[in-house]
Amino acid sequence: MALDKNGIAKRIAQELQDRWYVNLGIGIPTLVANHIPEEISVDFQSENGILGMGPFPFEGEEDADLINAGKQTITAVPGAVYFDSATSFAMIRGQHVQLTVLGAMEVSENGDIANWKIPGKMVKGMGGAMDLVASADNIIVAMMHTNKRGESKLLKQCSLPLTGVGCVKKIVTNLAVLDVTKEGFKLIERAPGVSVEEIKKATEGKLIIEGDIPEMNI
Amino acid sequence: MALDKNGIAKRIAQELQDRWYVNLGIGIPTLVANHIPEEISVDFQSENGILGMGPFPFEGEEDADLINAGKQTITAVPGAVYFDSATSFAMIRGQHVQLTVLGAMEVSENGDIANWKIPGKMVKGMGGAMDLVASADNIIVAMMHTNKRGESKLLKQCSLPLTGVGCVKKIVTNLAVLDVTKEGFKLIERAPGVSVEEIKKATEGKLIIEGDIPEMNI
Amino acid sequence: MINKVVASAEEACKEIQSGMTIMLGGFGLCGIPENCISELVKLKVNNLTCISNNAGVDDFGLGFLLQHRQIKKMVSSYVGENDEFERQMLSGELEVDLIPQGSLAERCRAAGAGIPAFYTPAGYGTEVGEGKEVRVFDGKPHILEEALTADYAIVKAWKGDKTGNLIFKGTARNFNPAMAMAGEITIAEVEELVEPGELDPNQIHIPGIFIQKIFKGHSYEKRIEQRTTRKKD
Amino acid sequence: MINKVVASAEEACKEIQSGMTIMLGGFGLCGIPENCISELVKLKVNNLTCISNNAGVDDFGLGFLLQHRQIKKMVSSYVGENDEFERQMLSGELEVDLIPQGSLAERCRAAGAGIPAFYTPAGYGTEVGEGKEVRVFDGKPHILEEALTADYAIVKAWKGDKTGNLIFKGTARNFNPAMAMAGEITIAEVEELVEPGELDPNQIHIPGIFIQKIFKGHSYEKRIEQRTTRKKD
Repeated sequence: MALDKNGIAKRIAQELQDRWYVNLGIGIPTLVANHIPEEISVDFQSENGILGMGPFPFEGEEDADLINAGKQTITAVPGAVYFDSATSFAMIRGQHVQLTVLGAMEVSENGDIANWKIPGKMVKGMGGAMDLVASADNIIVAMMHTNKRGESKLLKQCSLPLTGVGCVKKIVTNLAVLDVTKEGFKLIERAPGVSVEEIKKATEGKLIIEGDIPEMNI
Repeated sequence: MALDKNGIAKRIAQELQDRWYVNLGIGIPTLVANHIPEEISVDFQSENGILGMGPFPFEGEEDADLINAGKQTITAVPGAVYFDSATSFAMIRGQHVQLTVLGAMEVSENGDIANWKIPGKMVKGMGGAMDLVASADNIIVAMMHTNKRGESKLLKQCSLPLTGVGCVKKIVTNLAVLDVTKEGFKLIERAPGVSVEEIKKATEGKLIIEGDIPEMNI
Repeated sequence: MINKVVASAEEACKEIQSGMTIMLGGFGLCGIPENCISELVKLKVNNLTCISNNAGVDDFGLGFLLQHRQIKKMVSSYVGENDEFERQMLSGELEVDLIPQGSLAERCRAAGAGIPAFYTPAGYGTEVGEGKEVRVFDGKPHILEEALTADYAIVKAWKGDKTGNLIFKGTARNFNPAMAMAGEITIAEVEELVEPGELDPNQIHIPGIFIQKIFKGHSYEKRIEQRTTRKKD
Repeated sequence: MINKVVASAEEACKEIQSGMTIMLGGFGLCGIPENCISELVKLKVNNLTCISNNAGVDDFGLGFLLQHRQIKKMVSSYVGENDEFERQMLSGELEVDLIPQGSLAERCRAAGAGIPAFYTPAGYGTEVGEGKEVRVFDGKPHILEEALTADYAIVKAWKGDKTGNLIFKGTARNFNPAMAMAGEITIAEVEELVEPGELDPNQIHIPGIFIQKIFKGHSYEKRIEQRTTRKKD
């Protein structure tokens, strides 16, 4: 059975390593914070200017001066620190953040990502995504394997304007975990009960399948 | 009579304008702070990281963590602020400091300045001087008109390695006040009792003398 | 210390003219200069180029200026929350220059720091990099980005003293410091205005040298854009 | 939050090796990492490239390392106070790269901020500009300066918490923040080490993300280089 958004977040949480600073994008990536293994210590950076982001505040305790990059009210953990945008992106561009998790509309088999613009239609802007994908050593894309029309989001080539080139290292979708390699999308794990065939069908870009593909353990 | 160092500083203080931020170099420039007219408000920046530098501390009240760019113990005035070196030179390079006063070994008639190195001999380094002279709109050089051997320090061309090119706007020496113009050193004022002839003799670079040259009023 | 105090938003903004380029601090609706934005609406200046990370929402923040068609061009990184913005942009009424958020912040800081240009990897290989110089450092392609300047920068701080020293609170800091450095003239509106010496000189986020005018804002709504909470267990 | 605490200077410096490039914070003798400098002397590592605004005095600060001939190359802006330095430099034993102070600070920050290079007017037309690209912006010539990196950055702060958040005091801040950002590994020694949460998150000068190891310094001499005072009237 294909994963729901929480399932995707749960699987991504397994990628986190002890002592990592992590930037979580809006949407599915935000949910990753709910699934951190207790035995590891990671800190969350939000690019609007906080390191040590905590959970949402209790009702009535929201502070308009304390939000995350998704404009949501948040809290800060003990040891948190606030800083300005230039310093925030110094952290990101300078590769002090070990992992970036973000959503995408399209990813190509060479690791290009598109997630900020649909020409003539949606105008959102790239926010911090272009800085994040151009800088981070580890970039995991969290997304559905196909779009609302059932079309693959894992493509030979992105059709939408790019956010970054050759930068995505790993993709976790509702169907699979894939590494982006020089040869294409390498299938690593299947969602529980999802067949290799289903993944093949949902993947337009080059898919590499070597040996038995295990099910995710979530 | 030629001015002493305090006299030079006193004359330079007359150039300061209300609401200016000012950076004073080591040596004669430091003395300028003692002669600020009471009716104007100026703040002193020291490039090691303070804005709002006050006088030296009273004996016994020195703080090792509070020094100026000359490594002297200082105090801070109410409203002072401390900052890091990158921010300090952001202020300087970004032209937020209105006036820089510094010493020199040589100045050329086109405004070049040399004050950091004597090849094969003195090794000091440029400190912040290269940033200061490359950035400030107003640069006043405070120096003796001639060196210890009686040779002019106002030259056609600097013989020592340069600190900056075409940047000096005004020079105040023990003998005279001169503007650096496209045509050369323009004599503006004489030190009390010093003749134009004496200044001519002490100036190697092109000296422009137009009309009567008044005595300084200090 | 030099006194930068003016009486009000009206006094601070009175020389702002149509056609000017204005930077406005804030991220979303957090840390925006509410009082000056209201004043710009009153002033009816138009044809403005506004540099701000976001464009407010339909009826708050820069959305006010958009409603009144006072903005000719927006320079932002993310404008997803504003329907009126999207309408004006898609219809061609509004020019938009979208810039990666980190490059926007660094380009403001660069202007304030006298750095005319710098190299960054952000945007290489995308529309953002089109027409820009590419140079490879340590095997990685970068593009050349230039400093962003503005006639006015308008920022909002938590506390300020009369000489313009500013302290921000929480994530309301965001773009305010970098923009404060970049303005030809910088206006700071603050929630609390104190005498010089009342703020600890170790704890000031933006030194007063970057600020030309400061005033205590009349009132702050501080609207929350996405109120998210959890239940007490 | 991630815990960065190590027990001592010995523990913090144990992997520093001969031939490495090390940044050291401080301006003159103000804000220098005294405990780590002593440890480097003990470790007898040599052939070091040291990036530090100054080179200490003959018997304090980096002067210690010079006395013991542990430094192969100094990268500094001003070295006027140190006779042993001058002797080693003029005799050719010591390589020296003199850099304008503002460019030194900005090149450190750039390394930490992922900016590989930037343009500055400082040094144009001088020895510093020789061999560097010149580009004119707004009618003014600038030179291209590249980021300065280091295997280790060693900084000294006033207060720090266990996750590496740092607060500096007075003008002892100087080069410490920019260098803290630039080190491949950054060691912070502090006068006071507290639990995460004890420092106000609004008032931290350098976020812990830039710090890999932190410890409370054993003792601080904090020698004054130029004791200048005035008499009470």
